[in-house]
Amino acid sequence: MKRMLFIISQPPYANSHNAELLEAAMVGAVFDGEVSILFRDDGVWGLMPNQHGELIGQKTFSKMLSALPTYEVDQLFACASSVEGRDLSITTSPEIGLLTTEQQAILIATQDVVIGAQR
Amino acid sequence: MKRMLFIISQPPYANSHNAELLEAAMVGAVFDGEVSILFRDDGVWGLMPNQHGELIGQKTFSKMLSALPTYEVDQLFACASSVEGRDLSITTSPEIGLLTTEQQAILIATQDVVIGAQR
Amino acid sequence: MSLHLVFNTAGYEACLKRKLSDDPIILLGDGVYCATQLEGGNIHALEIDAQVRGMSLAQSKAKPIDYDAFVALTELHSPVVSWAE
Amino acid sequence: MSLHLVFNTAGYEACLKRKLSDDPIILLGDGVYCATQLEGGNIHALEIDAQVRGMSLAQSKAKPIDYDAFVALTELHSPVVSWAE
Amino acid sequence: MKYTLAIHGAPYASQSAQHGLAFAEALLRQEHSIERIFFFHEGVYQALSTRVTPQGEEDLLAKWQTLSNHGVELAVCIAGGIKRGVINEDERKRYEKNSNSLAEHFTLVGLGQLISAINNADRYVEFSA
Amino acid sequence: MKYTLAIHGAPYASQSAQHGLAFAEALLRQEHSIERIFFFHEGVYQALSTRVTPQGEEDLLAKWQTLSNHGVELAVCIAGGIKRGVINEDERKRYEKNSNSLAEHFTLVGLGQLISAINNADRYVEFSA
Repeated sequence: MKRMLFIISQPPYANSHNAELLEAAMVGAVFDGEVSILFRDDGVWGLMPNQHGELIGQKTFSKMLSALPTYEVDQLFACASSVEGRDLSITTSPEIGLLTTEQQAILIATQDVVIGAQR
Repeated sequence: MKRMLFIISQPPYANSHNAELLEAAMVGAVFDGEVSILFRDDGVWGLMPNQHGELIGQKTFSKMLSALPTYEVDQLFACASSVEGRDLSITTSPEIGLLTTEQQAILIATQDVVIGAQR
Repeated sequence: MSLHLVFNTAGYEACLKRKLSDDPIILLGDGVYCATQLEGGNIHALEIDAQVRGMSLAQSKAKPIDYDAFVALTELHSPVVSWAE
Repeated sequence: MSLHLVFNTAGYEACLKRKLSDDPIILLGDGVYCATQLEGGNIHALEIDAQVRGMSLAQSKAKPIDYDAFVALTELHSPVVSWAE
Repeated sequence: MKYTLAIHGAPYASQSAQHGLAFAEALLRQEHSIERIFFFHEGVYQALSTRVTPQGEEDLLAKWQTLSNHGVELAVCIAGGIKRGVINEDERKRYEKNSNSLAEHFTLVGLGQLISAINNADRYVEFSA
Repeated sequence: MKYTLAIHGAPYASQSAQHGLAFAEALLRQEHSIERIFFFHEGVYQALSTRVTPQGEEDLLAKWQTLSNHGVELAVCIAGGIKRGVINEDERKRYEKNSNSLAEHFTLVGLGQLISAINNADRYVEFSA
């Protein structure tokens, strides 16, 4: 129905916002939305491999991510400069497209709704 | 009894942490603590004159500040570079001492306890 | 054309990098603290949030608005994007 | 001598400006993301919080510690100052 | 126009209730309609029945309830609510708690109700913590 | 040594419960003593009796209560608790609410109890949101 972009801008684990946003994204896809997810700024820390949420009794965020394609959420993007600035190796599964800030501006401008103001 | 430093690092109004910290500082003084307060980073926005919390149904932070000397809380400091970086006119009542970061380091090091981790 | 709601100073930075140059911005909440150091035009600020904080918008590039004008801007633009860090 | 608890990257910046140079730091929570870009010495990181996040401390200047070592550091130092933004 | 709003912050931890309420009131003044207000993340705490507004401060809970009297649906994310402690009578029974905690005029709903409200509205506006 | 701890964050909005709990457990293992754990700011939500831990996640409320069984005092800031909706039976009556919401083993106390706990302890450690 609608083009929906979810933006993740905080790291996982300190709070459960990211997990809650992924759940909303999956439901968006179930409802036939055209769903994309953009990781930017500290949100790109969620793309690190080898996470272990179970060590503090939480779900592992990277495992939730790799389940997204099963829910037909496969338009995943990250801010290239946020990744570079953090000298960070990001997960290859699911596949994440790196976008310049200009490309992000266009991604945002072409949505019906944008979801995910965090703090 | 103890030397207690309260640190305020966030602006007032978006949340009530600053007001809660001032209350704790007043109680500290009532209990004969040697109380200081340091405003740093976005916390220095709390030092602006002419605030009007009542417009959104909240207590006015600058009025709470000016009541502090009544509770014998009169060691008030602000980070000089945080004030300069914001091009900000700060209140003159109560009186606020401006400190360099080196002076802040010494203020912190000479405390028994430091209170006020915010987010 | 998108409308950007900026809730604090870090949100302003994040928004500025990722908005199209003509997109309007509304500063609200702690976002009004950005009002004195703005780049570009088409920026509005929720006047009541500035008054609460003792911020004057007189010397600012931001246009003071009330909630009715806020609503009018959301009518004109889509999507409405919120920025807070 | 103070002990500084750093809960996130912005807290690290704020702490670094206002600590004495020999004061020890513990990175915990999102503070462990600073581990790869540290200045100075005497920096510890809560190992479990790094493992949770997939951060390796191997190439880092930060010494991995557990909660028992965390407690031991608080015994040795006062005040204990928390930094989070 | 038809609007869906989302509230992301807890009372006293954010201004999102003040923003959302004043915006919603302006919408109704201008004869727009509100499809649903969705309480997400820490926004679920807005619906806690046990909170007591300090003297001299604005009673946000009463203001939400007034909005509901104008026909606006106040929908709390059920997964986010239950884990944080905002439960209705059904959930109280299911989890064998001593009391419920969801204030009157609010309902617990699934995330599907956020998405369908977005689909049915012309605009979606989020009030950050 | 004698410690006073403070918890500043809500569950699911911060890691402060996990940090505070694991630190407190380490203190007890090493035969330090805990003068009081003080729940301040959004930390008061830790004491909400109605919360239900999602399957497969750690039950933080039960872990706090276990700590209390080892003699640790769990003290919730009364002003911060009441305005956010964490009330005991006395406050329920005073404010004519339908139910209380303070979990067992927690008490509501004034800020004086934070200061006196600090005065009586060798160390004060704060777990940020």
